[in-house]
Amino acid sequence: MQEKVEKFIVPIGPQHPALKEPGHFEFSVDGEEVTGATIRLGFVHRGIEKMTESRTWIQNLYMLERVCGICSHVHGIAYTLGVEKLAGVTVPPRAQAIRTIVLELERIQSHMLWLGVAAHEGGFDTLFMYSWRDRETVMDLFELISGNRVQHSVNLVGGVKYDITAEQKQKILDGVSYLEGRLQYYEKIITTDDTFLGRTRNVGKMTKEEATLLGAVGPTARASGVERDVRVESPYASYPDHPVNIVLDEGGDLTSRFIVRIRELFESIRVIREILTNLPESELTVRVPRRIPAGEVISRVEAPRGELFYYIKSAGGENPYRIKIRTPSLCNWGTVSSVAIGHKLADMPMLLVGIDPCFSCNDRLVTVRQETGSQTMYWEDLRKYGVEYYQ
Amino acid sequence: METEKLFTIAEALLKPWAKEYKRPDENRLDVYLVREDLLEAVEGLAQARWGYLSAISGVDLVPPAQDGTGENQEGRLEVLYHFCNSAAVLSLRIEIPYSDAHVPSVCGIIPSATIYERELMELFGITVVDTPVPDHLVLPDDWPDGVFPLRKSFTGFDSPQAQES
Amino acid sequence: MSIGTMFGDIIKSLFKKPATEKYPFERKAEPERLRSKLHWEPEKCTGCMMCVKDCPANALELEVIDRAKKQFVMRYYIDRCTFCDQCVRSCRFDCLHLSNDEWELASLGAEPMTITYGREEDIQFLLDKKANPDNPGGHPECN
Amino acid sequence: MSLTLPSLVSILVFPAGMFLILLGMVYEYVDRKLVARYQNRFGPRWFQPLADMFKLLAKEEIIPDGVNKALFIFLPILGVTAALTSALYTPMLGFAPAFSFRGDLILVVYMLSVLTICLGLAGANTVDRFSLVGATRTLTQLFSYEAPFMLTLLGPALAAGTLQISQINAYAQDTWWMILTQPIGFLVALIGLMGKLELPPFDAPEAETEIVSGALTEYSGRGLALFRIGKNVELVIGLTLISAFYLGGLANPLEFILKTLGLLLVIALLQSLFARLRIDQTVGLWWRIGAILALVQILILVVSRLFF
Repeated sequence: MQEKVEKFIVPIGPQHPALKEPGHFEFSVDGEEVTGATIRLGFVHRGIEKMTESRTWIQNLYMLERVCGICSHVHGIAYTLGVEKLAGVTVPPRAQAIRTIVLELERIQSHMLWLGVAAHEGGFDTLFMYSWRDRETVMDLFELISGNRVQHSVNLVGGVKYDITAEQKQKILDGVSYLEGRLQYYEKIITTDDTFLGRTRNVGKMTKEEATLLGAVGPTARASGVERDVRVESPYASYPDHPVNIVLDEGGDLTSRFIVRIRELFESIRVIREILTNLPESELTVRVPRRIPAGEVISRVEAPRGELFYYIKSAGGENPYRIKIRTPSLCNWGTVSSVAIGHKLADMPMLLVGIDPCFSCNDRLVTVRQETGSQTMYWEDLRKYGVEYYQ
Repeated sequence: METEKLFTIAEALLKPWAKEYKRPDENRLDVYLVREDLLEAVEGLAQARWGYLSAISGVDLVPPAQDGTGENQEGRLEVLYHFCNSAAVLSLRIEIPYSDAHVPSVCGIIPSATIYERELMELFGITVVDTPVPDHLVLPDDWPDGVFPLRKSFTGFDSPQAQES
Repeated sequence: MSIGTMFGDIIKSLFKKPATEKYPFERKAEPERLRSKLHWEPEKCTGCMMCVKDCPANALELEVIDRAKKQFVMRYYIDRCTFCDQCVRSCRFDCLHLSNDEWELASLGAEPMTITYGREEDIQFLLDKKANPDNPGGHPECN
Repeated sequence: MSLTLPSLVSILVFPAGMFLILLGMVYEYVDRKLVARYQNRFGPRWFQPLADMFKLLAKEEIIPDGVNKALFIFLPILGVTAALTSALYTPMLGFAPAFSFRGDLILVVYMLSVLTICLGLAGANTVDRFSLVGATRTLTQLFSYEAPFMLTLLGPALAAGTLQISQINAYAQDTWWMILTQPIGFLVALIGLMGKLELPPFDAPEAETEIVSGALTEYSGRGLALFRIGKNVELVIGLTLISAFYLGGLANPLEFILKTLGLLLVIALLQSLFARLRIDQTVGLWWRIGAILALVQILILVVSRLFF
């Protein structure tokens, strides 16, 4: 007799309470145990790479900052560093320092956001509420520096917009000191609370070998003991003068990912303090020509989620010829589908957020809108449509 | 210097296949290959554990001039395989003509390349031979065949490229 | 072995004021550098169009009636503006600035989302021109 | 028993019926508010549960394809009826129960489980995957906490020497608070109640980040409203029973309010203290620790009765 094994598939997404952004996963389950996983992306596909080719170098900065809402500054940094290298200009040291401070503040913000989301997925809403409450401290610091909480837009092509005054410096130092205390407390919770450890220990275990093979980056790789951190390997901005110590953990499971992310923040706080106390005096901007000389450049920076890779090619005009963006989440996807198998369904949301996925980061190429199945609209048309709609 | 040492090793590894080396800046090494040698070169790097595949970029190289002289020149596509190792970035570059736009899949050697290869296929129209999952990754399921958004000829759905198909 | 590590925090919160801000009933002071509605000073403008060119959201339109007489009208679309501050940085004559206290810009219609800056008579002139395109009304040198 | 006016009043107005439904909403509000305060938030305003209920009752009820329609409509009604019926035998507000007979404790315990079973069946009735997983989890959880929970209610009954709720209540008022003589039983009963109500950390059956809303995913409108009423009623009855048994009985409304709200304060604290347990962890916890603790408590009772 031929036995027909029927797969019971639990879809997660594109709309699902566990996912704050659209992505689609299908988990085949046997009882509570997951036997397979597939991924489909593209639900928030916006066509940014194509759009860069029709915009000026300056306009592109603001669009690329919007690739991701959580790590907008790091996209700006990757882009401006690349463009400045192509143009052959060096940004003044004070601007570099301010960029680095905002980078590290952004890392704190991003990891605390992630801590809250991960706790929520684990059904620990109290930790979620508290970590987001404390994250407000960083958001207030962004407000202090740039006026905006999320899209700080501190960068200019060729420098930064905002200076940090002595008074602000003190406020930032106070803010990070408060956060340091809170983070120590959260570290204690995630490493000692038994109900929480029950959900994270030995979940999603990935060995160093697997992490290397699957091409994991950022905290996901570092939690498996892979030494990958662009800030250390190829320092940019102020990192050559204020080196970062790499934070590693050998566990490879979710607990390790929690630990690595939180410990990384202590390192961030240390770097912020170090730079703030040695803030160099200089101009904030340098002139960058409107036409960038022909050439190509590769710009790598360490985003909160891992290595962010930009390939920028200029043909000498006012617009870039080609910009390729490879975001860290894209590298880490591969790890989920292979690690998921054999785990409980209840662990899936935790496993997904374990890599801190950013859907907008993955989906960035061409925007299309379906109009009753027949007409496909391109971005310009869509925009016209939108403008007309509201007139 | 560490980076220099890494590049020396890479150059030695790629010696049998490299057509040309270039050093655009201190952290980069560009190695020009022909398509037929790609798999062996990638295999060589992977076996020596030289870094990891960080990204695959496609670039559409339109014919140089449209003033009549370059009209019979065919456009070319360039595919760059970026390998990162510490601060060093090694790019394997291959160029292919529009009419023969296919590359071999490196997924057999590096499984995580599948996402980048799917991107190449749907956005540039480069056929990746033997890639494990040839489905759409980011474009909608009902996206018309033969429309490749990141080619320079695509300027929207009223563009000649989209009209043709 | 430890259970309920957040006990201390939780008990304290019971006797503490909630952290939630009761906007719109209670308001905090605006941050000093907040980026909100754009303002334009026509006296300083030279009509160089740099702001329009650099705006990533195409939120600015500058109509030059007469460059020599400094007759400009600026149309500003708040609903497109991303408040990125680039126009302010691009302007070499310091005639643009973002205010820091006009940030509650939501409205029920598209009407208040377009703001026209400029002298009354210039705006009126443009409106007349729009209404009656054949007769530009006594300004022969308009573009 | 025949349907006389007093019995009709007790079924429709007090202690079951309207009064209990309203009281359930008040307790839901207090619970939500307390959890919010523990989390340093404001929490809902006082009329929120009422507004939710009106909204749900006024909404269209969508019956999905592929379900047994009669069952789909009938299950929430049965669940609420069972919950309300059990209220007739409990000392609501500290007054004597409306009805009473020897062994009514057993009836109440079973009536309280009917709601959970209805929930499980409602989930299994639909073809939705989330509902099915939720239903499996609901029923799995039911079988894990039910035995310990019953054993803990049996403790005071053994001490009082009767299975009649009103008599246990009267006995509890005369002796030491049984929380002092049977602390283990109290703890297990309290946590058992949380399991029964699917409150965190035992909310795996309706874990929104995994299976949306569990067994109730396909329910909307009246059906959902009824299930929620049932849950609220169960919360009140559970609190009443535990405070009547373990907290020195319920003699008057003031005592009732103070004791049940005190219990709610503790339950809300426990809710905000833990991360959600996986369903296998829940089952393991109950059978490995809960059941054994409850048995130990009973054993201590029996042994002490033999010797003293």
